[in-house]
Amino acid sequence: MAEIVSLAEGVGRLVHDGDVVALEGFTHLIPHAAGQEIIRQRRRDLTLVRMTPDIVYDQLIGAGCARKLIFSWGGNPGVGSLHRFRDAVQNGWPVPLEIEEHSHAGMANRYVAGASGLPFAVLRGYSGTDLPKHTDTIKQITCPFTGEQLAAVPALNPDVSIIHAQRADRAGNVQIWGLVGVQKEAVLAAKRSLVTVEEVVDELEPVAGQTILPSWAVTCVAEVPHGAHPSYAQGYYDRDNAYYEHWDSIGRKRDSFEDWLRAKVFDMEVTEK
Amino acid sequence: MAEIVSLAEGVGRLVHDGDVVALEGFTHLIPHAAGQEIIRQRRRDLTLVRMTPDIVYDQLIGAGCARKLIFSWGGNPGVGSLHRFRDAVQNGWPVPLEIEEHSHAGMANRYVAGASGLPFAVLRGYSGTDLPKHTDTIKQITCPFTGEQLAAVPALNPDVSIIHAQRADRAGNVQIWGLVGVQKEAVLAAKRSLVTVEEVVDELEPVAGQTILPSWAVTCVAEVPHGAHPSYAQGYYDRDNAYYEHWDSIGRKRDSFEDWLRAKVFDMEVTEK
Amino acid sequence: MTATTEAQQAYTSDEMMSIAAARVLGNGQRCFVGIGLPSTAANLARRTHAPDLVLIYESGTLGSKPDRLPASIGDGILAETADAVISVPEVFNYWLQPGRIDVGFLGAAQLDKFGNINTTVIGDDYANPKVRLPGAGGAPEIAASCREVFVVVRQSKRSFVDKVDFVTSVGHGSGKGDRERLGLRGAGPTLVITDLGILRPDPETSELVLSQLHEGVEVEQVREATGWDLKVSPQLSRTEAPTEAELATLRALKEAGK
Amino acid sequence: MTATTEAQQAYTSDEMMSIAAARVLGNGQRCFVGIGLPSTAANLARRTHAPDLVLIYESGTLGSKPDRLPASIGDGILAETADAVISVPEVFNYWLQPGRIDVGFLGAAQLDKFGNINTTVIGDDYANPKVRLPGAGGAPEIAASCREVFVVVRQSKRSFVDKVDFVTSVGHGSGKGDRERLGLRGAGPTLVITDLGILRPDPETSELVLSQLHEGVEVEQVREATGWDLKVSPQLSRTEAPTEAELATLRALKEAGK
Repeated sequence: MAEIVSLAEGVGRLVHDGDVVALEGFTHLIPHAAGQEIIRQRRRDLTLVRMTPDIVYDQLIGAGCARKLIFSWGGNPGVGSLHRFRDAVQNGWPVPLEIEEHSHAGMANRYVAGASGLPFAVLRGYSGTDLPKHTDTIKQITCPFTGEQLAAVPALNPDVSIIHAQRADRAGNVQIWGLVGVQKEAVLAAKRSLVTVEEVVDELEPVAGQTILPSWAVTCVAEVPHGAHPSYAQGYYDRDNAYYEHWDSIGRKRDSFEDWLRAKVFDMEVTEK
Repeated sequence: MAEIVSLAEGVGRLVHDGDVVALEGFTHLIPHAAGQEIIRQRRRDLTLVRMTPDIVYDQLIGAGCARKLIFSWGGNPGVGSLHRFRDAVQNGWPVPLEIEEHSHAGMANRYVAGASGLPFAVLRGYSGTDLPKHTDTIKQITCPFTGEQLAAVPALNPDVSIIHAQRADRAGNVQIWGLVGVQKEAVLAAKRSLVTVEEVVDELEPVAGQTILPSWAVTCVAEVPHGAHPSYAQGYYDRDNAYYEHWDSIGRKRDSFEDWLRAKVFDMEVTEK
Repeated sequence: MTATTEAQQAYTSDEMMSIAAARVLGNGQRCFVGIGLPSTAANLARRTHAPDLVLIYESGTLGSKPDRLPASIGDGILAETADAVISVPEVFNYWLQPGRIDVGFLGAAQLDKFGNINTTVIGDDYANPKVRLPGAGGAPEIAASCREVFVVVRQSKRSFVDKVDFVTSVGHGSGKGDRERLGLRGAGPTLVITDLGILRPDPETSELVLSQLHEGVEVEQVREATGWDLKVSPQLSRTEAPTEAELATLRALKEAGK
Repeated sequence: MTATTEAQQAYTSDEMMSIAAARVLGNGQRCFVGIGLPSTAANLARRTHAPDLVLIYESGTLGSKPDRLPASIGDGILAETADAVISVPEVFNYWLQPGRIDVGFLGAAQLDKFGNINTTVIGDDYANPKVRLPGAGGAPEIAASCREVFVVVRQSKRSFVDKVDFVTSVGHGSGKGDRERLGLRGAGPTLVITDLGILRPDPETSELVLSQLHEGVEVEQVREATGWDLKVSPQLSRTEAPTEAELATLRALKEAGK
């Protein structure tokens, strides 16, 4: 059964140096607060997994937490590039970043395989693209009935997956609605999981389109209001589109990024105590 | 976009002699009325597909509509045997019935593969059982990454899938809630589909746990109140458990079954005109 | 079918079986429940010593909390009282297959000395069976993937056979080590609860041996209801008779389910 | 970037591009929409001649009906106005992969004469790229599986190249017949809509040729903005200038999206 913990405790207990860590949330419900807590706790050598490494991973990469990124689309959506990501890939700053690159369909299916306890997934994908030349986790497989050639990708089974959700009850059952992305699969694929939520409530009123992760499928739940900002939590707050634009000016230069890191991440540690 | 039709028209247009036909609904929302309409229209040589061929297929098999059954559990749930199914398998009455037998996990994954446009699905299943000795649609496949052996089953892509749902709007968008079974997959796997609904409404009010099949993913929708009886439609009526018991006395003997067929299926044809 | 003890007890052997089956479920366990005897036992456990037992039905419910016995595996009450309702493919792929379920609770038409289960055909010829049974349903993968499997079944020479006519769901195959060879990840049947007692696989051979006798049942009676030369555990124990509370709860559940 | 015609028109070439892209979408079509230029065009189409256009976003929305331009592919308004919200795996597996989508509407950082798209790296060396772009996203499978693909992209010598540095999404490969050889089931890019005109694959060679010029644009201008020796269709036609209604709707959409 999921334990209800503070964010600091959840990250402290579940995320270790060298872990394979997935933070998921497809535009909606991106676990930004948890990402910054990982920075604050100075985790290193992480293999970060995420379909869309947007601002949340630009921050982790810029802070030097990651040695590898497994992903399918790395950009600041609607704005442009992730400058910290580019700086790590192109210049190895602050540390070199190895990349393993897939398509969305491939990544989604890798999580599905992981959640399903299968070693691989099959899809119609990658054929004719240059991705298989550079990504050795894309292979071919033959249908045993038709002889057709399809793509195979290995399961993703992160050491820990972290997602943000609207709410949980006191038993640790987690409720999500709106765009649900690949979060259920990410949690079910992982060995351990942390779910940050907008609020912990007595009872989860049913909501149309909800997904429920039962308490026993989650390791820890932490109440973190506004934990998705600048992403959004449907029913709680809107996406802060201006912040995405603003991030471009922070992330563009190393020094402006380091100023932000000091002011908005590490100094927050002191405040919290 | 789905066309709204009468049940007779829907079956008449979509179900042809010799077709592969799936009627799905896992205990909940079994399309009984549609099954009886197929009998009434005297379809022959059908390959019937269904995870749980319960009363609805006992009726179709007893009426001589089927030449083959693809299934994973054939019984009268909570009551006992399907006597018409047994009579067809053991005595070839009224016509011989070929069977292709799987497990639930295998059947569910065959629909998933069909809905996904893949030729096959992979699962951990069948290992050590006697099913692969008798079912040639179970093969082994090797994971190209780990070398592990797993089971492979071919996609199911019925010529037509028929399901029952709570309601549709006038554009033909279909809404289902409660136990959703494998109906979405059955419809998406099929070349054509017929959805019978309790009612056609102006607007589909959102319901917690709902599944929506957009109009353009469905061929025809027919309004058939009580179309799942003796199964149930959550929010409309309960399961008629007594009828399941009662069916045992009807289906047990060929003559009682034929009386039922005349009185409750073929004579209804006259009534409807 | 009343169990006969010296003083005639006010419960049936079926009631003893359901109660014995309920007792083996631990509070908080995740239990994949087949309909019939397993469902009765699991619901009884939830109403007695295991209120936090998580009931999972293959119709797509996680954490159902019915206040009466469900009439079928897809009874509406299972969906209405569940923590989450999911599709059938998801039940099998996301919840059962990865080994998230502690106990698979199965019935059987025929069971052999290695706990293999037949629910497909009686007779040697699959194409022309003596009796055509319902078939596999979810059982093969429940038996493969749950951490352990409990079987609850009435014991008779006809149902407890040396070798099943058809292996629908693998128990311990042809003996110790077979599950590993077949790549089955759960422990397989660790308990077989009958109306006469409880059988457990021998740790050396995986053959089912009699390890517990219900009140008022003698070893010879069980051997006579077994189609192989049943061995008896040196640690043979006695099932405690049903308590009044257990009986009352079981009967209320069954009454409410009518 | 105002398009210059004899009488200076009151619209930009970007507006012309969006309007030309909107016009090619048929009412009732199912359109898989990328963010940016494709989303602008698709939403414009839905607000003008194609009210029943079905918008599908990879974030998991089927039939979104936003009343302003979404700021991102996962803008809340897409979920709130959708016929159905589904998971990301389901988008790709149940809806895109089986070929249920009529039109995949993509952008491109770099495009070559066979309509292959690069959104991964600029430069020859993947490990040490000149520019690291965002990567594939949903595009490879959109380009593979939609019945046809429309690309909307600003035209320049830098972006329209003889051969892309990296094939992220396959257009017509290295020419006619390549898609079939690769097992790609959709028709691939049938239209490339730019700020200067529209290119279509030659039926014989699948090479993109100029088939339509926007108002006020000359052939030579397009050839200068193309990195290969651009051929011109014998049936070269002229795009009609934006109507007032189109311009007003486009501007209102963009204004509301701010």
